[in-house]
Amino acid sequence: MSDRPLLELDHLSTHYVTARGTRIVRAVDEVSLTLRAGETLGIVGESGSGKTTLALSILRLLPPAAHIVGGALRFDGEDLLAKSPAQMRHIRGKRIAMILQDPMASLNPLFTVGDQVAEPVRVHEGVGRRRAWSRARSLLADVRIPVPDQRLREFPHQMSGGMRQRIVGAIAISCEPRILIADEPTTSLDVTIQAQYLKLLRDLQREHGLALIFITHNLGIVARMCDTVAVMYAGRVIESGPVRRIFNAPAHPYTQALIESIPRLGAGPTRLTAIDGQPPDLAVLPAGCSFQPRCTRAIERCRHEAPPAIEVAPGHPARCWLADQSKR
Amino acid sequence: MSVSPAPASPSRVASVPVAWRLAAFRTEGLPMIPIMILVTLALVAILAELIAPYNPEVGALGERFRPPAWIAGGSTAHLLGTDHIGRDVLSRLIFGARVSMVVGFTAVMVAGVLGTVLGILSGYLGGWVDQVIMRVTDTWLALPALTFAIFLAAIVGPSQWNIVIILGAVYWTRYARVIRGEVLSLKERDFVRLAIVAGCSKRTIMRRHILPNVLNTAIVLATLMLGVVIVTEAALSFLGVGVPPPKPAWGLMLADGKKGLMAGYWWLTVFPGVCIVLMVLAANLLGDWLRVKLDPQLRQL
Amino acid sequence: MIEARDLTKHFPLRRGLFARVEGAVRAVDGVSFTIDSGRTLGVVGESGCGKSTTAKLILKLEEPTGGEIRFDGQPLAGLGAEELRRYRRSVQAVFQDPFASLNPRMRVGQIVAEPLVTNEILDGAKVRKRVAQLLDLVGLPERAADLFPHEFSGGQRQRIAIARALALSPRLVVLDEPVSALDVSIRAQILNLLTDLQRDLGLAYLFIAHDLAAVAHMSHTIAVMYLGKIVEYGPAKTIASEPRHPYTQALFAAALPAHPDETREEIILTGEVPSPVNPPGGCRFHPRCPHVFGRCSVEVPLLRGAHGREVACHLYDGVR
Amino acid sequence: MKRFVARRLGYALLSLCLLSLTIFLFVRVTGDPTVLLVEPGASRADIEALRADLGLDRSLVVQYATFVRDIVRGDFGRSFYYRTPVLELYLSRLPNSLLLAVAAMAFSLLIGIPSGILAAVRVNGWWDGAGKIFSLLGLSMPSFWVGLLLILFFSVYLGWLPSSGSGTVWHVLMPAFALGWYFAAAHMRLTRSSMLEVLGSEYVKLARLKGLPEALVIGKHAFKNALIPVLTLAGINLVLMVNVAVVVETVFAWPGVGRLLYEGIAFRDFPVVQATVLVGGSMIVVVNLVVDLLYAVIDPRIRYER
Repeated sequence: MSDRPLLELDHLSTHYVTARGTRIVRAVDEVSLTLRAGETLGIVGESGSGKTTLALSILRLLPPAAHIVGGALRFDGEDLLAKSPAQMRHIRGKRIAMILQDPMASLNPLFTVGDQVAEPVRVHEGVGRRRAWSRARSLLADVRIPVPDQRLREFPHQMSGGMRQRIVGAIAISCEPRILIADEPTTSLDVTIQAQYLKLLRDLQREHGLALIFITHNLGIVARMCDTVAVMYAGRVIESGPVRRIFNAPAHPYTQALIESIPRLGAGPTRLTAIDGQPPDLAVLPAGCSFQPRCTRAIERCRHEAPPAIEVAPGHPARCWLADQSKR
Repeated sequence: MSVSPAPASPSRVASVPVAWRLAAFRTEGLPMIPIMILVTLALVAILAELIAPYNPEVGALGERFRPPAWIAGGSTAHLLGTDHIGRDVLSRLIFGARVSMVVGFTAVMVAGVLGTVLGILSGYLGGWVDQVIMRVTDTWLALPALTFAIFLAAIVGPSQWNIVIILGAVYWTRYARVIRGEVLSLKERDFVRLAIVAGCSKRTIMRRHILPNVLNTAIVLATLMLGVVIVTEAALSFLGVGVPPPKPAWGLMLADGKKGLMAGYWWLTVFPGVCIVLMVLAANLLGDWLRVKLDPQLRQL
Repeated sequence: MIEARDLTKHFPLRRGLFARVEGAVRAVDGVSFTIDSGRTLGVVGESGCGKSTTAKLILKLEEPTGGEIRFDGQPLAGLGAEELRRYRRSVQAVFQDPFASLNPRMRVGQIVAEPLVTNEILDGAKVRKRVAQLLDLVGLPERAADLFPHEFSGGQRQRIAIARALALSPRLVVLDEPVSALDVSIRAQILNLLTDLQRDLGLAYLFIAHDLAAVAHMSHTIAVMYLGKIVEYGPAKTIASEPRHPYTQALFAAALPAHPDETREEIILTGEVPSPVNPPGGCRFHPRCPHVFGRCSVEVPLLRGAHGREVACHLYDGVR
Repeated sequence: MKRFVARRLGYALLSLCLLSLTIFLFVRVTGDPTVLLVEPGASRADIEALRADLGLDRSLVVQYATFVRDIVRGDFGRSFYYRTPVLELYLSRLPNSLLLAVAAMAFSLLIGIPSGILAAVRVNGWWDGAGKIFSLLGLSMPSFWVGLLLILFFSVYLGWLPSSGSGTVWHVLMPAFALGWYFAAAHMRLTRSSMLEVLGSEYVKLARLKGLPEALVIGKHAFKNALIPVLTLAGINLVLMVNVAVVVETVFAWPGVGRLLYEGIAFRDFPVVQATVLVGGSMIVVVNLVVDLLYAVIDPRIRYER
C-alpha cells in the first residue's frame, strides 16, 4: 500500500452567500485534513461549527447558496474539484458513501427496502433487478438484519429506528466504497442501540476495509471510535491529530476545556470546567481568533490576528498563538 | 460571565409577535404594489360621495350604452361609459368599491373571530367540545362554499348584511380547522405545560399562551381569505342572490354587463372585472408576503 | 419530603370506530422512590422507559392510574384546594427544549414573573425587584427582563427557564433532560449552575436524563428504569462503581468513554426496547438479557436489597 | 386496514347525517319553510295542505325523521317549474356537468403539474417567476369573469366559438378553460410546494448521495411522493367542479347541475335548490371517503399503521 493519503483536503473553504450577496458565511474556512485508507477520522464540533458543510463539500453536494471558494480536494490522487457533475455522480455512493443523521427521514416511504438497497448497485454497476436484489439480501445480512428476505419486501415505516439506521448503513456499503462518511449517525438512537450501531460500523469497517469519517458533537464517540480527530470551531479546524495525543495533550484551550467539561463516570461530583459565553454566529465572527472572546488565556495578539495552523508536534497542528509559544 | 444576548438566529425570527414586528417594519421590505392598491381602493370607498361624478343608482335612459370617453361615440361626461339604463359606470365602480370593501372586511372579521375562538376551544379543551366543533366543521367544509352560500342566500333573501353573515357562516370553518391544528401543537409545547405547573387557569392559558401564538396564523389566513370572500360576494351578486340591485356591487355590474355582451359593449364587462381582480390580487399578494414573513408553515392554503 | 409509592400510569389505547379502549400503554408500572430535601434523585433509562411520565406525575400534569404520591407525608390525592396550591408552589420544573419552554410572545420579565403573579398578590415594583433578583441568581443581567426569548441563545434560555422555576422558592425542581438540547460547551455551565443553586437554596432535584455520566455526576441517588419499572435503585456512587442489574451493566458499558484509554467491558445487547403496550411477561428485560434463565420469563422479579441499594433481578435472589 | 375503512365509513355516515341536519335546520330556523316550499302564487289552501304534509305541528325530531326518510327513498320533492321529481332533473343534468368537469380537470392537470414541477426544479429561476405570476392571476381572476372575457373575444369579436349551449367539442372549450383556469393555478401551486418539500427531504438527499442521476432522483424519488397531495386535491376538486360550476355554467348557458341551481334560484324553485345542495354535499362526502381509501392504497404508511 502506498503512503499516499486516500483523501486530502488542502485549505478547503466553503462559503454561503446570502441571496443579495451582502453577507458571507464562512462555514468551512481553510480546512486541511488527511485520511488514510482504513483509518477512522472524527470531526467534532458544536452545532454551527461547519462540520456538516465540510462533509457535503467533500461530496460536492452543497445547497445552492454554498460554494467551494478555495483550496484543493484530492481523493485517491484525483482532483475532485476538477470533476464534472457526471463524474462526481460516479464517485458518490460508489466510492465515497455517506450516512445521514435521521434514519427515520432518509428512506423514501413509498418504496420497498429492497428497492432502495438495490438501487445504487443497479445504477453504478448496471446489474439487473434480480441480481441487485440478491445483493441487497446479502447486504441486509451484512448489517445483521434478521430474515432479510422478508424485510426486503417491506416498507421503511414497518421497521424500528435502529433497523432503519442499519438499512441506511447497508445502502452506504452496497457498492464497496473506500470512504464512508457518517454524519451524527447515532444522535437519534438510544444508548444501547447506539452501542450496537457503533459496533456494527466497526465490524463493517474491518470487513470491507473502509475509511470512516465520523462527524459528531460527541467527544465520547471520538474516544471510542476514532484514530485521528479534527476539532472544529466556527468553520475552522482549530486542532487535529491522533486521538490519544489530543486527549492527553490538547494544545488548544477550546479542546482542553471541551474535554474537561464532560462529566466522567465514576469521577464523583467534582466541579465541571465550564466554557463561558456562547458559540459565535458564523456571519459575525469576532476579530482575531474566533474563540478569543470565550478563552480564559487570550492574550493581546489573539484579539487582532487569527492564528495560523502551528505544528505542535508532527501531525498535530493547532490554531492557537499559545501553541506557538509552547513550541519555542 | 459574559451573557450579552446572542443575535437572533434566522430560523427563529418568524416567531416574533405581530405588533412588535409591524412596529419594526421599514418601508423597504413592504410589498408596495398591493398596499397601494388596497389603500387607494379604501380611500375611494370612503370618499365615494366626493369623487363619484354621478349618482350610481340613477340613470338617464337617453344615455344608454355610452362607450368610454376615448372611443368614438363616447364623451368626457361619462369617462368609462354608461350601462343599459344609462348609469355612469365610473360612479358605480367607485361606490362598488365601498360594497366590496365593507362586505369583504366585515365577513372576514366575522369568520375569523368565530373560527379562531372555536378553533382554540376545540383544540385546547378537547373531549366532546372538540368532537362537536370538528364534526360540524368537517361537514361544512365538505359543502362547496359557493353552493352553500347560494343555498343560505336563497333562504334568507338578498341584502348586503345578510351576505356578510352568510360568508361568515360559510368560511369560519377554514379558520377553525387551521387554528385547531396549530393549538394542538402549541398545547404540547413546554411553555404551556410550565404554565400549568405555575398554576395558571385554563382561561389564562388560552388567553395568554395560546391566543397570541395563533394570531399570526389568523392574520395570514384573514388576508388570504379576503380575496376568496370578495370573489364569492361577486359571484353571489352576479347570480342575483347577493347585494340587491340597484346597489352598485361589482358582481351585479357584471351580471348587468352580460346584457350588452353579445352586442360588444365590452366596457360593462371589462371594468368591473378589472376592479375585482385588482382587489383580489392585492389581497393575495399581501397574504403571500405576510405568510412568508409571519408563518412559514402555512404553505399550501 | 416527596415519596412515590407504587406509582402507576397506564394510557388507554383507543382504536376503532367508537374509540374503544383496547389495551393500555403501560408507561409507568409500580414505581416507588423518595426524594429528600436538598438531595437529587437521578432517573436514567432509554426512550419509552417512563422517566418523563414519572416527571409529569410528580408535576401533576398527569393523574396516576394507581399508587400514590406523598408530599411531606400527606397523600396528594387527599389534599384540599389550599394545600394543593401549596404543593404546586413547592414543585416546579425545567424541561428539555429551551426553545419550546418559553412563550415567544412574552417578554422575559413576564415569563419569569408569571408564577409569582398567578400565585401571589404583589405590586409591580416588588415583582420587578424579585425578577431582577432571580435573573441575577442565574447569571443574567437585569435588562434581560425587557427582551423577548428569541433574542437569547439556547443556554441563556435555559437560564431563564431556571429563573422562572425558582420564582416561587420551590423545594423540589423537576429537571427533565435539562441539558440534552444544549451545545456541548454550554452543558457544563448549566450543570454547574444547577449544582450551585442546590447548595445555596437547599433545593431538591428530580434529575431525568439518558446521559448516564451526567446523571451520575448530578445525583445522590439513582433509579434506573426499563419499560416502566425501576430495575435498580441506590446511592449514585455505588451504582456507578458497581452496577448489578444486567440492564444497568449494559447501560454503563454502552456509555461513551470520556477518554480513549477508558476501556469498558463490551456488553452489546441484542434487539431493541419492546413496546410498552405489550411488555414481555416475567422480567421485562429477559428477552434481551445476557444472563437470562428459566425463571426470568415466568416470574416478575421484585426490587429487593439492603442499605438503600435495591435490584430487581432473579440473579441476586439467593446471593444476598 | 379493515378498522381504518370502518372508521372512515363511520365518519362519512356521520357527515351525511350532519349535512342533512344542517340543511334541515337552516330551512326551519330561518322562518316558515312553507313559504320557501310552496309555489309562488299558491292559494291559502295549498299552503295549509303543505303545512300539514310537512307536519310542521309535530316535533322537530319527527319532522327531521320524515325529511331523512324521504331523502333515503330518493324523494327530494318536485320542481315547481319543471313539474318533475327533482332527483330525475338532477341526474339528467349530471352527465353534462361531469363532461365539463373532466375536461376542465384534464386541462388544469396538464397545465398545473408540469409547470409546478418545472417551477420547483428551477426554483427562483425565470420559469418559477413566470409560474408565480400565472398562479397569482389564476387565483385572482374569478372564473365567471374569465368566461365573459372569453365570450367577448372568441365569440363576439372573432366569432370562432359558440358563446353558449352544448353539443359539440367547440362548445366545451371555453367553459372548460374558464372552469379549469383557477384549478390549474391551484394545482400548480400545490405541485410546486409539495415538490419543493420533497426535494428538500432527507431521502432525496440520500438518493443524491447514492449517486443517482438527477433524472432518476426527480422522476422516481421525488415525483411519486410529491404527486400524492396533488392527486388527492384533484380528486376532491373534480367533484367540487361539478358543484361550483354554477357561475361558469350560467355564463355559458351550459345545461349542467350548476345551471340547474341557478334556475332554481331565478325561478324561486326551492326544492331544486335544496336538492342540488344536498346531493352535491353528499357527493363530496363520498368522494372524500374514496380519496381517503385510495390514499391508503397508494401510501403504504397508512395501509399498515391503523
